Amino acid sequence: MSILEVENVSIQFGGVKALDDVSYKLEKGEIFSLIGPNGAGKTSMLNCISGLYKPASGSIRFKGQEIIGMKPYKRTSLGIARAFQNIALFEHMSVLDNLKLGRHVKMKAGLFSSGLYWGAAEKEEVNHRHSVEQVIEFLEMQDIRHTPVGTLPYGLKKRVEVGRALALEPEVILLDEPMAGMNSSEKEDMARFILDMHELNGITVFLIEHDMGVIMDLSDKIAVLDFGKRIGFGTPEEIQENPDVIKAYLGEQEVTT
Amino acid sequence: ACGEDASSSGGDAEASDGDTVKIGALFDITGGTGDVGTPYADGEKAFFEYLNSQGGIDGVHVDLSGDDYAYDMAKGQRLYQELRDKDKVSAILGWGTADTEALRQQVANDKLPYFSASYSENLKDLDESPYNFLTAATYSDQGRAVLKWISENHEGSNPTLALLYNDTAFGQSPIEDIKEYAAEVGVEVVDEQVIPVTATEAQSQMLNMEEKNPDYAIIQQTWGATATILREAQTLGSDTQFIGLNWATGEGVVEIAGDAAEGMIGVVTHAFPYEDLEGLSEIEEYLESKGESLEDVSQKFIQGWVTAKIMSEGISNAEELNGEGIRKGIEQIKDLDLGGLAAPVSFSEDNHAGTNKVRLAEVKNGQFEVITDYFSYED
Amino acid sequence: MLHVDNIEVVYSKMILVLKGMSLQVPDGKIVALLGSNGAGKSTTLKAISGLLGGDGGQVTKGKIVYEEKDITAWSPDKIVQQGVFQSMEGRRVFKHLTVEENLMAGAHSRKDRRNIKKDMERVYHYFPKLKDLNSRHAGLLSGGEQQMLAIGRGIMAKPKMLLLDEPSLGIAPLLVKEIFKNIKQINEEEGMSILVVEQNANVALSIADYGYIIEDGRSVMEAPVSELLTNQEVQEHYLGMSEEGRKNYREVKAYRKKQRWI
Amino acid sequence: MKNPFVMECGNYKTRYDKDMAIFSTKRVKVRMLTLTLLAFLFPLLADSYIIGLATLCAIASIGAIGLNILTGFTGQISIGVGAFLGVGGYTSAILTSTLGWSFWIALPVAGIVTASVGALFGIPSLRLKGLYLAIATLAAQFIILFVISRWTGVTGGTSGMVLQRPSIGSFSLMSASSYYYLCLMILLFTIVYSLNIFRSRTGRAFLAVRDRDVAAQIMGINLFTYKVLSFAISSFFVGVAGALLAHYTMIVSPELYSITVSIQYLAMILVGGLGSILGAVLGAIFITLLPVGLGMFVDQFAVYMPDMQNTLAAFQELAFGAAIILFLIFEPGGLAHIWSNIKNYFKLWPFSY
Amino acid sequence: MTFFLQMLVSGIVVGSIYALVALGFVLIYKASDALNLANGEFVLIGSYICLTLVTALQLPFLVALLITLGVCAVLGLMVERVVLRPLLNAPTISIIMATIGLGNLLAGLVHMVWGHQTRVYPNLFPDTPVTFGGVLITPVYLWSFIIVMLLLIVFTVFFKYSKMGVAMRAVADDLQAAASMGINVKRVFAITWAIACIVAAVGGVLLGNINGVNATMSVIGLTVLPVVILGGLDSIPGAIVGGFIIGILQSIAGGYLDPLVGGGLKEVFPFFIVILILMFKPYGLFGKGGMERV
Ligand SMILES: Nc1ncnc2c1ncn2[C@@H]1O[C@H](COP(=O)(O)OP(=O)(O)OP(=O)(O)O)[C@@H](O)[C@H]1O
Ligand SMILES: Nc1ncnc2c1ncn2[C@@H]1O[C@H](COP(=O)(O)OP(=O)(O)OP(=O)(O)O)[C@@H](O)[C@H]1O
Ligand SMILES: CC(C)C[C@H](N)C(=O)O
Ligand SMILES: [Mg+2]
Ligand SMILES: [Mg+2]
Repeated sequence: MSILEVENVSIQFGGVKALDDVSYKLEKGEIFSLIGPNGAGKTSMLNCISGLYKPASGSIRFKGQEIIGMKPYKRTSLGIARAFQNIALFEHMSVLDNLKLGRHVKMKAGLFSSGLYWGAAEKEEVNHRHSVEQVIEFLEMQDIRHTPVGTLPYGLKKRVEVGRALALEPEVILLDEPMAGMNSSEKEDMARFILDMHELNGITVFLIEHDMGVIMDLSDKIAVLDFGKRIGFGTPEEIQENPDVIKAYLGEQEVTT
Repeated sequence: ACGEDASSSGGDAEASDGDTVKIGALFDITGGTGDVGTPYADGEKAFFEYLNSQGGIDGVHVDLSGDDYAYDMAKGQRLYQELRDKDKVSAILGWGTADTEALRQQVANDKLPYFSASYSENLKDLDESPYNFLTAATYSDQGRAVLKWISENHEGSNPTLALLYNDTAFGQSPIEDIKEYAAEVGVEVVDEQVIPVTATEAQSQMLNMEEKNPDYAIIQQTWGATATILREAQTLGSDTQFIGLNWATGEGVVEIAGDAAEGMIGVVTHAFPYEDLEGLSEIEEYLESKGESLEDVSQKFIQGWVTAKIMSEGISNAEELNGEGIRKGIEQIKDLDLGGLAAPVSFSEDNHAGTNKVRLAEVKNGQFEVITDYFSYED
Repeated sequence: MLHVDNIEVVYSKMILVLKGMSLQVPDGKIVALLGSNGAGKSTTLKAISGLLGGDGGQVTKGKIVYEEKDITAWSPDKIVQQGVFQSMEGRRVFKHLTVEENLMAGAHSRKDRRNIKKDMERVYHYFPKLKDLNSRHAGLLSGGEQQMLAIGRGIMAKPKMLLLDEPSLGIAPLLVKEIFKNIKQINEEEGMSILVVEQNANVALSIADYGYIIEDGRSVMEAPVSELLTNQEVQEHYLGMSEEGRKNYREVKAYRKKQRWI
Repeated sequence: MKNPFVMECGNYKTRYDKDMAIFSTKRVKVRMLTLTLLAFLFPLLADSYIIGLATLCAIASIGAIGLNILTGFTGQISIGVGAFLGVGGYTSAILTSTLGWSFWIALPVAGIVTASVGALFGIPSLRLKGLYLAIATLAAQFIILFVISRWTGVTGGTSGMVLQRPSIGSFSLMSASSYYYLCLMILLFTIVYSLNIFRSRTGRAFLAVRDRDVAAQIMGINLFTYKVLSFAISSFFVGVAGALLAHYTMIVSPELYSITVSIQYLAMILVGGLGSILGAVLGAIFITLLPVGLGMFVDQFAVYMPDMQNTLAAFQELAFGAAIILFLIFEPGGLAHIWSNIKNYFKLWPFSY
Repeated sequence: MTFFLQMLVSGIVVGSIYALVALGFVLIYKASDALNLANGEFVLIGSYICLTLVTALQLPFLVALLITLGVCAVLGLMVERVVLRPLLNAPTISIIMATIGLGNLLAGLVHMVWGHQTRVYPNLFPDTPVTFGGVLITPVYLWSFIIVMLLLIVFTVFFKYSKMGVAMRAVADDLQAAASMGINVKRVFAITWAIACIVAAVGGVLLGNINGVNATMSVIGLTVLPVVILGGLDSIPGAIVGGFIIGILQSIAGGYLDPLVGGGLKEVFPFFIVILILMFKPYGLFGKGGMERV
């Protein structure tokens, strides 16, 4: 069964059709990419999935369950994690706390046990610290564990952003331009991280990127949006051949400068 | 001293040896009622300064330590503690209704006689406030006196009355009593309006009152709000006779309200400096020593002066110069003649309300002119 | 001509970030500044524009000279008046202002107010999308649209020297090329000098005359673009090429340990 | 995924444990213990006036911590603390004086009632942000006081109600120091509770809501629950402080809970340091004692310039304002920051420069 | 019917004073995203200065008014320079707190300089009320209505079309980015505070003419908060419309509801309204917020 099914989703903002009857499916364990020109509606799509926007029509199903109308925080506990395009970290907190927040739904302590701390809450903190440290190691952020995120350079913030989503140990991770602002060797690292999380943990990856090299190399499936409409869907090879896509997005030249 | 019992600290006042007695004071200088609070405080301070310059009370020097509490109860509480625990005073001159009523339990515990500028009827209650004294007619008695005057002087049938007050302990204090007494003397209370102390407009309230068109309206406010009321009434062309209780009365109202104040009647508990009274001479003497004259002070100054004077009388009667001694001293005061500055006061063990007599004055040509002699509703 | 001379920058009075950074932008040239995350590129640009104050940073050593004037401790507005304008990293559009008002804000320091309308049309010509959105609040635009707007403000300012901090960030590939083509055109037609920080080294170097590589707060390499393009390290780190040409991201097996050239 | 700690298997519990302790080093622990001990011992040496002030400081600290939880940590500015203190005070007054309950039950109930009222007024926080919410809490301030002064049958209206000091068995906490100890104990509990909250899940969620609420949602945080929760906990402590204050002054009256009080509490957490528990305590002490200090200072002058007394009274207000401004300008991090600077200085000492 | 009309008109005229004071809040908010809680004290000081000029120095009213506005502009500049500029990069709440401190400071200053007595303006506006179809209005109120309308037009145009207006809003939005546009952030702040002080002074002079000047006048700063919020913190038309709405509703509440609950509702009623309206329009009637997206 497809893990995420998007069917005929539409949304519009004062005349602008950000999404226009868009449908596609994500299979479990694949790397799925959504591409398209600026303002095509990619981020809006993610917003619909994570519940920040409510589509005017259509249906979004996660593992067969309709999630439209479900509150954003509920969707997270289903196992949908997200890294934002415009970095949305908790600037005054350390990297560690940001990652721990990524695991919020996995933890339990409430008002009383948190306040009493010694006992359940402490044990929980320690256990989860362990998982968080794995993410830190995985993304090579050991040096900055205790650094307040606000002072990090752009590229590292992006990494923390991805790390925070990973910390959830999600089933689907939504990555909105995770490589923006990285040079090519940093992109290679990030590509590696994405492949690893996908291969080692079987996470389904939903990727938005403007770097065609990355997209074509990593993706199993690609959907292309233009003016809110789906203008292409298929494997990287199919997409590269699709004349509509070439016209709207890729351009005539070879895609991999 | 660990575990020292707060209630015993009043006893510390015994420390005051023969030549000084410490009096504490809570003033309102910068708070919401600072307009009347400042001259009142000045009057109290002036009296003690004068007294000390005349050799004190039978040689006992009075040390007044007072501070501004800005009409803020919490600050008042703190200041009271400071006066009690740090300055170790033996008696206190207070100010507002809310704070005085709030403190009375503690005051009783600490056995500190307390003269407030609040003439709230509640303070008459000896069970609740055994250490509070009222140096002028209570707000309720003032209201009753006014009602009596109305019922005696009203021409035509069934006088009607409105009550204009604010939503503080001070404002509310006499309202129930006035309504009760009004029923007794056959004055119909047709309207009540709440107008905040700081109001700069009271249009809807006055319009509402006008709908009822009462013959009289009693104002329990300070100067500012009273002036607001008078101005709005003037705009609306109201023909209601406004009668202010003591804090609504005074030179300030005329100054602020201008023409609008003409014809207003006020309850006068204390004399105006421009009256011709024997009691004014010592004030004049004091002021001259400062290079000032009676023209520089207002009725509220005299009110403070008189209050302090009554306190000094109590102290001079006291056998022991501590809180309890002074209380007994005050309770011995009988028909204290204040030279016309206020109605004579008497206290006793079972009466802490010095008087219930007031006069009335009317604004004529920009000045309050006294129109009655001292009288009370019981006369 | 802009001359950054051996500057040191410290944040929060204790974090030393630039450790003797130097660079030059000759009149009418395009200079590219490359470097990995956290190398200090944005810090360098902010130092030039006098914008460090807002981040609690300050230039503690060295100086920045523009057209013979030492502008090191100048306030940002004076620097803009000298004709040095920066399009900051992270878009930084005014969210509560409309697209058009944002562009007007970009033109704030311009003297020739008559030509503003014309330049506005030019921006709309480069970015037709913005024209459709001109009365929308900038905070609601998509990432790429905001980026276009940020660059648009730079055009509206009509500076003598334009500092661009990652202009291609989040812009679709076709448009990136377009943008850089336009930048080059403006540079050639109007002689505007440009200092551009880019992660997309390919496209940056395609229009630049000269390039700097900075690592860990200082410049570790500088050369004309033609040289940089043939340098093997640059190819590998910034252009994404191995000896056999472009690598496939899937094939990159091991993480690259961050390599520092000191 | 590589595990960084394979080699240290079984060992990491203690490591993380230590990394996350409230007081990270032994030195800090010793220092905190000393401070606590001092707080317990000083009434032996001080007179009742000082103890009285200390009691007020302790009570204010509890309230300020409460407010800081909401405003400093969760980022929801509240200008309604005054009224919430009132709710606590009145609840306890009604329970003990009217219904005759024991203080020891009334105190937590006052906290809970205030928490509920706080939560109620916290409901708009779901939709309101920033200053709009701040004004909504200001509305709470006025509405609550209006209700209190109108509900004469229960609250005694504008004339307020009278309360008694609590007692344990037949021992009444009438003395200055016994009541001080009560307040101190509750303060310590409040401190420990809040320190704990903010190093674990709930507190982190509060911080997340403050820093970026959209992202917090995506972390799986139910904004509504946590905002309301923050209002509730915060109000709980404020309510307890209100009840303690009421039993201390032995009176409640609407005029005790004016907007000025709300503003003073805001000043406490700002001067102390937003989002710092220690800061809230330091700020509470500072703001409580500042007028006292200014008063003493002015009294010194008044001796020489008796005619200036009125001016000096006004001067106190001016100086209060000036002190707050100077603080914000020269130490935006608040007292907590000064404190940590002093600490750092001594840490490096004698090698500090 | 005349009762209702009189209530309505009285609401409008009182509302115009609210609007004027609210305008001061909006100006500061637009440029610095903060609430100026010293606004009430600005009103007070303006009123006192003008009063001193007309009474002590016997200057003609118009001259005195102009000087007052000048002095207040300078005061605004000073306040910005001394208090707010050092806080340029501080969080909003610190700025708000600073304005609270400033309020205390100014109130203390006023007490020291002018004492505690209520002072009155000589009769500048005629006392006799004007009648409109049976409805009475005092001339002072009529004036404030006219002035408010003028200021509404002036400021709307200013913010929408002038370079400075756009700059102010840019500064409030993102200080650093605004600086990078070449906007002189300090100057923008200075000018804003000067204007806000001037507007406050106009309000103060009008208020003073209604019922004299006294330190308690500064509570208008608090009274008006619901107005600002109702209209939307950043909206000039909002401040004006909000002023009228609150004025009218308050007056009507005073007229029809107060008699039912025993009075006192008039003062809290605006807060009820505000909570109610905010539930539906979280940024007030005209306010813009939520321009943020992910
Ligand atoms: N406000 C700040 N306080 C402390 N350190 C800072 C601050 N801003 C930046 N830094 C540090 O300065 C260094 C350089 O940052 P800078 O933003 O200049 O990097 P960059 O080269 O632009 O990186 P990127 O490509 O990711 O944008 C980083 O290590 C960063 O952590
Ligand atoms: N909340 C909103 N209000 C108004 N317009 C919106 C809103 N969200 C999105 N839009 C508009 O919808 C369109 C799609 O935006 P979206 O952010 O989804 O684009 P995108 O494909 O992610 O673009 P980019 O690659 O630039 O990030 C844009 O034109 C944008 O301006
Ligand atoms: C002037 C007053 C309002 C103060 C007054 N003494 C009172 O009873 O509160
Ligand atoms: Mg996007
Ligand atoms: Mg950068």
